[in-house]
Amino acid sequence: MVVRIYPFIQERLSGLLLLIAMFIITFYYMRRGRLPYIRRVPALDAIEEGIGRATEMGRPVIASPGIAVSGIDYWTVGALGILAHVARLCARNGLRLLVPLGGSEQSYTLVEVARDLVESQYRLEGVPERFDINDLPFLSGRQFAWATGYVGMLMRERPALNVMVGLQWGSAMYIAEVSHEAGAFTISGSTYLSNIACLAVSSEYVTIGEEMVAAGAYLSRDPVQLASIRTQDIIKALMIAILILGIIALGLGSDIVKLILST
Amino acid sequence: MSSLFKVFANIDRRVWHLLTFILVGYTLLHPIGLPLKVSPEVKKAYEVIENLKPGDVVLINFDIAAFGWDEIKGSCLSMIPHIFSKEGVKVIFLTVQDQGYIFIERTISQIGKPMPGYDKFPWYEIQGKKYLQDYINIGFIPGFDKAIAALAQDFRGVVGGKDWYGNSIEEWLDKNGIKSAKDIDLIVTFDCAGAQSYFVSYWYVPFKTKILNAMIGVSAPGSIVNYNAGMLEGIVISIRGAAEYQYLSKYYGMALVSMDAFSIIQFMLLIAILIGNIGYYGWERRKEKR
Amino acid sequence: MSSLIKSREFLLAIIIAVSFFIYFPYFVESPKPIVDIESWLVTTTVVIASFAVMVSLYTMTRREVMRITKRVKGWPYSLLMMILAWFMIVVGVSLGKDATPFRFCADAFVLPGDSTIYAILVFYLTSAAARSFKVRDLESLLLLLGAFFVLMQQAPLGEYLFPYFGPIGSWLVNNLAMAASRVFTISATLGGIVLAIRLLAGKEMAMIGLIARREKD
Amino acid sequence: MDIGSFFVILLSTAVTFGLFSILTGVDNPFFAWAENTYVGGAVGMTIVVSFTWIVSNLIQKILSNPYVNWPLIISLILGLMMLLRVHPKYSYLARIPISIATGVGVAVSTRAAIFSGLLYQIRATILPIFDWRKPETAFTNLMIVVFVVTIMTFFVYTTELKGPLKISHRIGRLVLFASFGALFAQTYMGRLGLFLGAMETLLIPETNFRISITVALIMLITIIVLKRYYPETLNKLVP
Repeated sequence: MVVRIYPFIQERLSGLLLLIAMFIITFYYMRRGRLPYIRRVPALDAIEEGIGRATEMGRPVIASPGIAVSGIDYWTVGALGILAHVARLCARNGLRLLVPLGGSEQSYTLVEVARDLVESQYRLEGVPERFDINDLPFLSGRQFAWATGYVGMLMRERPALNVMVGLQWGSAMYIAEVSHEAGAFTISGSTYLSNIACLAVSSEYVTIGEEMVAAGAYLSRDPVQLASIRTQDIIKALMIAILILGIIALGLGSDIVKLILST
Repeated sequence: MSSLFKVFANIDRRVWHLLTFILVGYTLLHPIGLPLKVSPEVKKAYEVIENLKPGDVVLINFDIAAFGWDEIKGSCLSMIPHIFSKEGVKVIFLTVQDQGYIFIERTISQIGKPMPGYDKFPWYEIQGKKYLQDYINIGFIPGFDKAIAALAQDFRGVVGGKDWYGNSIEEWLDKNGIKSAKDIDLIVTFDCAGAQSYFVSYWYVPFKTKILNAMIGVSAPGSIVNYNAGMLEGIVISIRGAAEYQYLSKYYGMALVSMDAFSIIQFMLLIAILIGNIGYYGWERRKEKR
Repeated sequence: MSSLIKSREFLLAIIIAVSFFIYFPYFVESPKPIVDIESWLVTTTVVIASFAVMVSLYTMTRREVMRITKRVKGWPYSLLMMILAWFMIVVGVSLGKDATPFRFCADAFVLPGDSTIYAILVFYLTSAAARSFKVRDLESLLLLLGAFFVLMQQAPLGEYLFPYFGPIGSWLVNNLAMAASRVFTISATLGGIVLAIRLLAGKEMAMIGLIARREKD
Repeated sequence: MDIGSFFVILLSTAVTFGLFSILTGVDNPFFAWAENTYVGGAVGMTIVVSFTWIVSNLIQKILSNPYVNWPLIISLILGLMMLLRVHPKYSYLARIPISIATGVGVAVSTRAAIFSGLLYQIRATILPIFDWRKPETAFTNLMIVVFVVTIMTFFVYTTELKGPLKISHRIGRLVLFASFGALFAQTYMGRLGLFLGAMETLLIPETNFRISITVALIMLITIIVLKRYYPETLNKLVP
């Protein structure tokens, strides 16, 4: 058999190199384990505070992993990490957990994933009988019908904590405000900044940028997973360096850095 | 005095909700006619259409889905009649959204009337321009960005020989000398999902085709970037832009009327914020200090 | 066989294999079979989702029927929901999406809902702003100023009365907000790539949670 | 106006105001009615869409040419495995399609994001800041670069914030808040546009106006009366 080495597709080499570099750095730090320092993320720490509040008040918790508009993408997996954490705390504290699911035509697989995930958390905590699939309803594959069903649940069940993360679009603001009106402690996150700006005005805590995506590692408290977050900061420093280098080069009349980024 | 501050600090949100309803409803039914400044990008869009010459071919794309129709219809109902009022201009309707044809028909039925002797689509007459003589509707082409790219590559091939209703359009295209994408003189795209960026990459970049873009507020940032880079000839943003266009083209409509409500609600928001701050400093903060 | 499928390594192997066929043809010009597998995988996810919704329909119907038969508080609403949903399904499947009864239900019940929820946001944005735009510290002052200038630029009346605020507003939107969105995107993308790497290493919490269940059984 | 379109307008107005009735902050039968019809209708629509998709893009393709489209048969089997989710004993088989969907979803979303979310964003920030002929542009470009770099340091998690990094972090935070304000106002405008469009549909022409006013007043008065004088009845009427 003849092995042919095909040429790299134009304009994608820089991305491939970056991806490989990130793989190497991440695996390096994950093998070394344990970071000397990691900043607290208030929005994620607040989940336990909210659970405590719900336990005190004896009211349920509502959580959503988003509407997964483009299938199970990285936002959604990050959100599932948060959902798993919330489900575990709920199972441990004997709280009822409501999860409105659906919201887009690509979210159907997520519905089943989320149900499976919550159920397994209840099993792991040794209370499988407390899991009730009827508390994880499917509210159609249309964003606003889902949001309306969500709001209806907020109005009736009056949960003490509302964690809405993952892909949240325009409907997030609607849910967050009704949740505030219903007296729930709201922790939210979104995937684009204008939505975050609105959510910041109406929720108690918001997760910004990578906080939601890295939540799985952060909440696990597992040093190996936490170590992978280091990669993000290293690449950020690299990006700043490339940026400054590019600007200096541009000032000297050469757009070489821009060209390298486009190869 | 402190009781007033206390009232200010504790205004029920429902007061603002009711006020919004009443102010919007009233101003929509009884417009005041507040002044409106026309922005340069809308002025440019107007001039591009105003300067259309006989024989020019305009491609009108409807990237419109149900949720955005209410916001974009103001632009549709003023820019399209303006295009049709230009003598000798030929028009092709197109949509890249599966529901888009509903909105093409809705627009045509609002700005036109059935041709004598006909009572259903597509036989409508707009500003004296007749179907299959001055304009055609090729309807929905699936694939979104891929559709836009494919049209640029092989216009006649992708369009095929039939319009959306199954009438033959080969002859019309031949008569007007439309052989490929290069023969389109102007593209007007009404966007709910940012189709303009694909028209820029696949039409402006190779052929330097002029593109006008009207869009809903949510997709405005992308269009502004391309307008500033000179790749869009003019942009009409949301209801505000539609109102300015209606004012310029003199096809007065609801967008222009709703500008009063627009201004009033914005000032209501500012007043709400102001009152909230007065209440905060006069009452809540003192309470906190105590 | 069943213990193999239940094992974490097997599912991890699937994820790694699938990821390879998605990443590889994107970066490297690949022979046709690999490209075919890539597009087949993307189609398959849609197929999986389309079947998953049938499971959702089943569990939903079961839930609502239980509410109706047990006469739970508010059961007539469940009945209404089920009748409408199943009526639309039967009509839509048998007569197609363009049948008059289907279109009637869509126009009367679903499409108005879509535009209403967008419209309702204005109310909540107003009340949220009235509640939280209070100058407590430097951060909230900047928040308020940013909003003020942009509002002034966008309202026709504001632009007319205070023409000097307009350029500040558009400068803020085009530069400041743009820079912030840009960094937000960069930050989230970095997080996403590292998440993908964690997933491939079998360390992502969501996946661990999913699989742990069978290990305990 | 024919009777069909009259009923469409009447029902859609009722749904609209039923959904608006949540603005009263009271859970009421109108909202519950609108919510349940809306969700029910949306479920019906989404199921029909998925079903039609399966038939036209999967079943028909397989039946028309099974020898060419055989990979789709595997897709079909994977889809059917998903249905086993409801079976208590074999539900673990659904893990296979779930793993495929997760792998594809994460890989597809990250591979393009490396460029659109990372490299191209940096490329777009490399702007000329030493162009003295156009001081305004140079200043704007400089500010963009400063904003990007300072906000970038806001997102640092694994390094202790000390010295210049701390100052930069603080500036980044302030810049982020100012941009939140600007983006909030911009979003507000967009939503206001949609609201005005929706109000226009409700108020114009005359027939719609009459229907809207009647429906809105009936709902509002009923809610106020129920809430004030018959709270128990109201409680019974909602789920």
